[in-house]
Amino acid sequence: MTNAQLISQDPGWIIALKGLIIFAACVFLTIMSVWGERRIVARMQQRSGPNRVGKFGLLQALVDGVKLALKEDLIPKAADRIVFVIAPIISTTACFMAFAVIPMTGPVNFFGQQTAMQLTDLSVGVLYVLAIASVGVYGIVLAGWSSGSTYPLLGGLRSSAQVISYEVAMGLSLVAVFIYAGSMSTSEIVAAQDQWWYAVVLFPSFVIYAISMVGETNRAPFDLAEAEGELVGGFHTEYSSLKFALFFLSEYVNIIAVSALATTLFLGGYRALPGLGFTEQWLGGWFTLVWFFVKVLAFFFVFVWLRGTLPRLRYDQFMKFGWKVLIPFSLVWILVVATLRVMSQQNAPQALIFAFVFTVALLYLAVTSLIDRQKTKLAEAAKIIDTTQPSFPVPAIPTSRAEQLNG
Amino acid sequence: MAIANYLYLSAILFTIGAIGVVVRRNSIVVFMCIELMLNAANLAFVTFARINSNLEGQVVAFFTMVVAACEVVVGLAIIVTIYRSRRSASVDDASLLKR
Amino acid sequence: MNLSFNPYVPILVIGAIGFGFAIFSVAAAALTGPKRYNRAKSDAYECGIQPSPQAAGGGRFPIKYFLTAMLFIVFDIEIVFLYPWAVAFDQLGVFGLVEMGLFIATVFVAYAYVWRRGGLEWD
Amino acid sequence: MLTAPSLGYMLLSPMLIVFAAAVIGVLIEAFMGKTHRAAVQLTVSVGALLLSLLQLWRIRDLSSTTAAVNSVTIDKAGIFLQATVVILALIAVLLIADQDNFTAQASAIPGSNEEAIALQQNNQQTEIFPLFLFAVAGMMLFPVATDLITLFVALEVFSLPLYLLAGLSRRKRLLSQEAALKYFLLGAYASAFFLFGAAFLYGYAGTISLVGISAAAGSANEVFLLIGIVFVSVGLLFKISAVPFHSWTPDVYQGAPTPITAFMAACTKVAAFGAILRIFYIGFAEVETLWRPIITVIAILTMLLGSVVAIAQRDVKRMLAYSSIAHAGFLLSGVVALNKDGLAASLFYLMAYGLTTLAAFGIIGLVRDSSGEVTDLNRWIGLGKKSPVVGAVFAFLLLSFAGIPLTSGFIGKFAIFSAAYQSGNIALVVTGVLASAIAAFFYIRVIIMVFFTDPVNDSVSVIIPSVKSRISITVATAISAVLGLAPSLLLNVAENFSTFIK
Amino acid sequence: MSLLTLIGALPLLGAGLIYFLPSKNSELIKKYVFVVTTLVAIGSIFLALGFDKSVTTMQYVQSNSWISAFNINFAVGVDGISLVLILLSTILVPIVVLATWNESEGGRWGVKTFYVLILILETMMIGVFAATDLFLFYVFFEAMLIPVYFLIGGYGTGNRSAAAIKFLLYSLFGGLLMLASIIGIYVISGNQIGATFDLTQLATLEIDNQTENFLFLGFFIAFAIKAPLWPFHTWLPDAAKSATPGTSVLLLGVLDKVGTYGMIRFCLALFPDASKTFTPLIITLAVISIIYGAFMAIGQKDIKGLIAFTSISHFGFITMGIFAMTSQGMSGANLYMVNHGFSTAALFLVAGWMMARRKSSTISDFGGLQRVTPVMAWSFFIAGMSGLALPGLSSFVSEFLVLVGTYTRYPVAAVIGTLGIVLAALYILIPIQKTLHGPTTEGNENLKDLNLREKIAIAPVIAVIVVMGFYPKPVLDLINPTSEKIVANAGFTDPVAEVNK
Repeated sequence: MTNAQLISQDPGWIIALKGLIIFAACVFLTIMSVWGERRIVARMQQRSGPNRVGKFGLLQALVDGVKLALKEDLIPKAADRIVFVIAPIISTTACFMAFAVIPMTGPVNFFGQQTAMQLTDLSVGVLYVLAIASVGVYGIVLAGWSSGSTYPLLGGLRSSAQVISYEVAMGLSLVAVFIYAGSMSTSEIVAAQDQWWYAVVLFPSFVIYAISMVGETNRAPFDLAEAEGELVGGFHTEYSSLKFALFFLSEYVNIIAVSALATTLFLGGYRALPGLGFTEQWLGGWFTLVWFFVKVLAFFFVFVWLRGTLPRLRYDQFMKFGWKVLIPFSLVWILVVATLRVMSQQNAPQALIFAFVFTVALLYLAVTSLIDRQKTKLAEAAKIIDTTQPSFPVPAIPTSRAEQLNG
Repeated sequence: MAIANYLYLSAILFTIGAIGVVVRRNSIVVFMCIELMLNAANLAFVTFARINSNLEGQVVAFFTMVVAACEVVVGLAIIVTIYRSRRSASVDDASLLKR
Repeated sequence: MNLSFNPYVPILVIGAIGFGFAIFSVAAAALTGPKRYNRAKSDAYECGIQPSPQAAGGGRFPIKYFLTAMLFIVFDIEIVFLYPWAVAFDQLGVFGLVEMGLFIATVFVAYAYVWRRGGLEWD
Repeated sequence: MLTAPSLGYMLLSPMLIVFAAAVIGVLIEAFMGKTHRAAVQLTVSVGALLLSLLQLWRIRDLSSTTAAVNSVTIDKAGIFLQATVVILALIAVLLIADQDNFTAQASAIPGSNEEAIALQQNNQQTEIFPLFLFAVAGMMLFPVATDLITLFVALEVFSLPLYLLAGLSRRKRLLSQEAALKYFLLGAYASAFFLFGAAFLYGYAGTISLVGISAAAGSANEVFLLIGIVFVSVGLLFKISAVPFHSWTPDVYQGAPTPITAFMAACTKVAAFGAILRIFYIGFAEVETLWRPIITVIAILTMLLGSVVAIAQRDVKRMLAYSSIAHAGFLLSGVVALNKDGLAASLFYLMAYGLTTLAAFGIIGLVRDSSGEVTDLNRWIGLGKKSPVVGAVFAFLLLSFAGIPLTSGFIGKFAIFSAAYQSGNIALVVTGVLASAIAAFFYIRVIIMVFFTDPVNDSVSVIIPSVKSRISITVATAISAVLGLAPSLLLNVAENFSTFIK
Repeated sequence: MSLLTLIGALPLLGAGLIYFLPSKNSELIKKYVFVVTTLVAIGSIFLALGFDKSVTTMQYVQSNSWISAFNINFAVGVDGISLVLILLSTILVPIVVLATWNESEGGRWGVKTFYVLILILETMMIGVFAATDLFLFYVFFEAMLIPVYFLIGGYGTGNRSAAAIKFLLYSLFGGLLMLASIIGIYVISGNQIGATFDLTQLATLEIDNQTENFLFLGFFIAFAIKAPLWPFHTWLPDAAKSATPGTSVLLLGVLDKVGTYGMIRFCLALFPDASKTFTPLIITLAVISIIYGAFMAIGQKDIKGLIAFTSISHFGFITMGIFAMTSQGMSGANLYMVNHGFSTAALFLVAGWMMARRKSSTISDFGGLQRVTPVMAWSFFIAGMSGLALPGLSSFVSEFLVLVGTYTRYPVAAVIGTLGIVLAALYILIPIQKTLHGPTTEGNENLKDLNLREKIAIAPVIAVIVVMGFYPKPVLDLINPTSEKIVANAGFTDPVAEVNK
């Protein structure tokens, strides 16, 4: 029996229980990942990070939460009060819902019932995730707008512009996966990866997805919406107390969600690493849960790693990257994948396939080198302008050190 | 829940939209009312697809969304231009053409 | 066979859980937090200078974002069409490839136009 | 399991050519330098339209008619309507190519620095060409579409570019933008009605194809059918500006750049009536008792209101707008006729009316003073004295609108009324005739203003038309005149092509 | 191509050729037009000479397919009635051209345009009488309006544009009503014998009563407007006052005959039953027209208005004659059409000269012309006498025939109609007395008498008036057979034996 069939037979109590478990897992993971992130970043920056509350500071995030709950809940007087309250609720609700279709285990025995750790299986599962992610954007826009304040407004806008921009690239990167899997159902995609992970077969898609998932979640180096130097806290500047906590929570749940989706679509989901297939039967199938979380946490580590390593992009660079690199590249890649797929389907001669691949590669080289040449030209042109004398009078540069100091 | 209820909902939404277009003055709100009408139609399509148990209605809904999106692009462009010209998005303010 | 639920019911379940949690948190924040009135607190945050009574531009969006939104819609629609196509790809064969090639080419033309006209420049 | 359908590219080719040209037009906009862009765009447009016409000629006798998985039917009448659209568009594009009518930069605020700069740099608005071609392609699709969704898509494909084009006038920008806004809001409103009606037709028949709807007659829920017909009709009647859905017409006609008004008035009518005819003749013919009385009443109201209100107009574009409303009423008689003659008559009428309209608006575009076009009728006084030729041509066109014998307008009216009479709608014929008489009044009044009164204001003059305008006005007038004297040339063709295939 | 078509096309051809004449040289243009129209007149006389009086069918028939989709033919032909009307028109045109030599000068547009319009109008006039295809007739009927419209509006006097539009709208309105009826009969023919516009075929249709009544009314109102029958006449005085004398001659002398001609040719032939139904009503209208026109004429201060109202009275006689449904009445009405054409022409032309000389059209401005301008005065006198149907002048014969024809069937109407003759004496004699006799009023002393050109122009008209008064036989010979046939076809038999054979 496939996962889908298994799940469809779930009685009500199992559904409720699974829902609670997923919710709890998300909250727990959030708390832990906040702690984890701080620790890892600290390590990377030669610090030790939170280490006071609980063993290794494990309870730090929890305590932070409690602290937030005890802070005063402010609503600015310029705010649109109703929307201001609704916005975090939307964000939070949406972020949990994304998990509903993620398969976390294969068939397992769940309190005597044969099922899989997946809340439900939709034939359009991935589309559903994207849709829910879009709903999350409402939370951001509304929060920014309803605050009635400049920084949140700009932050909200930037943030939503960013999310939707990268959502396009993300959406396009998934097309190749669907072509290969012939389905949009998450469990079927996982099942289709029993031979090869799509991260290998469709490496460019994977790369695009990986990049855009970082952009989509507003994380460093793409965290422009919260660029402290420019926009204070971004869309949630005016939020305090638990409402702020909710945004914080949803951000982290989102990170985990996109990681889980990446795992599902490209890394074979709950499947064991290559060569370790025998482990899938351990603990009555429950061991797949471990594989799943290993992969998800690996992604999470990458997120943290990026944050610890990379400087933040400028807004225009960031948008330019999304629109001018990722999207056209994805589109071309889709066509290439589709063509190859049709060729193999029609049993085209090997030579033809190679010729096609070769042509595409050549074209790619040609285009990129052309663009590069253009860039150099532009750069040179810019240089020439730089070297010309400015048309305005320039005060004489003081020569002696004393003069410099005295101004 | 009887499937006909979706039709009632769709009809209600459509009516709200239709009335909204007539009574509201802000062109953006008017425009949103029109979108509401389109979506009501979509809902009707999907409901009928369910009633007739074929997929055509859902396909139509698909296309409608596309068309609605195009309409949004064009419409907002026009509204924004007008707003820039006269600093108002009210339909009433746009009354140079005599009735 | 057990009664089987509509596959969207579990989504409602987790949605309800998330929603409940969010409502609970918002309500709890109002109860747990202290209430110490201070006029300055309810002003908009503006780095210490006298805050303006309203967000810049009266809460209106800069035109640039409008353009981004439009572009997003265009590509989102493209994706909407690409997905079913991708799922049914193996069954459609060459026909599917050619048609989608034409479709993507058309969208690409629009994309090139927007690019050339400076629709993809942000600053 | 899906199987790959076949599209029938041969049958679709006339439309595809225009679509492709539109796409190429966008590319030209993107990559071509400013200097030659306008010329190239015009060449592409004209070339594509000619090619499309040629292709239409080549497919005129093909045995298979349905294409794109039964969503379009390229039958004889469809080919005729498409050819009409293309021919009218060919003439219109030459009017449109007179760049002077369009704003240099649509996004600039009227009267702003930006605009002044754009004007100074002699910027030209060339996006109109791709927009125009998209509209034409949509108009070609509309009358051949045989399922509800294709109809809806086609409706929008040709409407959306028109909304934009309406707002691009170079002079009187605010007026033009306002026209665009009104056109857009009401147009979208009507589309929503159309769609909602389509949903109910689908609910009634269980299919979105017109044939299926007609086949379902009597077997399903009549309430759904009635709702569907009413709402779909509202959407369509809006497009042809029938009473009571006409209120946008005068405003839009007045505000839009005159060449666009010409194009819109001529081609939209053809496309929309083509679709209406197909929908009512194929989809709803079985249930004519449901809709025929309503449409008859609407036709009567439209004729009367258009004719009566036109009398009060002081602006020539508004006057022609009301006249177009009246003509919509006449054309509706052809729909109500619901017989082969009605179809043939409508086909002829559409062509004749389209040509006359194009030429008339072409001439309106020539009458100017220092600040642009002059459409106030009071300032047209004595124009015939200054430029007798233009005055005479305009008078001829007005007489054709009025339906004086020996003009194409008369033959069209005669054909359509005799078809209506044949189907027993005598009331319609009598009202139509009365409305014609009323309408004659304001056409003739204009002739009086132009010819029988001495000019009082010397600031208005007729500019010497450019070669393009001259060609298009001349060709349109010439064909219109020929159709008046030897209508057989087209009538026989219309007769031969007046078949809708289910 | 039959001679008829040639004659009809000749003016149009002439109009086309005017283009090649120099615009400056107006004398040349006038001479050219005179030659052309005279040629047409001569041609039509040949037409009459070649006409076979013994048969009542159409002659000089030609039929070519024009709009095959509706089975519309370019079908022409003449019988006695249409032949005399064509003769009337073609003869009047050169006379008008000659008589109103300078009329084209003062207009809004040039001389060329004026004559182009005149020539086009002549073609239309011939066409409208010659058409045997209903659709073709309608086309000429309506298209004829346009040149007249421009002639009145462009070359008229006074409030010419208002008059022009009034004329056009009235006529158009009527024409459109007729169009509705034409469509009706066309569709009915399609249902019965296959769609056609051929008059002879249409006459055989079986139409149910109600429909026939409606169709009849459509035609009749159109013709009643054209032949200004009370209460559809109100456009005529304005048009006649504003138009130039030449145009007025063509308007009243020929164009309005289309109305009465149409009643005979279409109302009676196509709808005999409806004609019977409406006869009482129409006779009543005709009688009212006679009396009303006469009374209005008496009250007129303006010469043109006077002539216009006398015409309304005369058209009342013609209509009465037609619908009396006797062969005398019919013949009389037909003859009256011709005679009225000439006598109105004479009146208008002479009145036109008078007005041109005096620069006024008010009757009271004239006086004692007899002494100053004897030739003009005599011409006016004879024309006036013809107008009141003085025995020995042409109108008398026709008026007598009409009254006799009517009396046999509608004695009351005939008696009241006779009253019209008495009134005619008033409305003609009073102005004649005022203008021609008595002392020469101020401003009239130096008026010039007719010049040679004008004399040449008026001479044939006077001659016709006088000759026809004594010897109407040639024309009656043309008219009578056709009249009898029409009455018979309409299903009537003469109540008494024929008079005046």
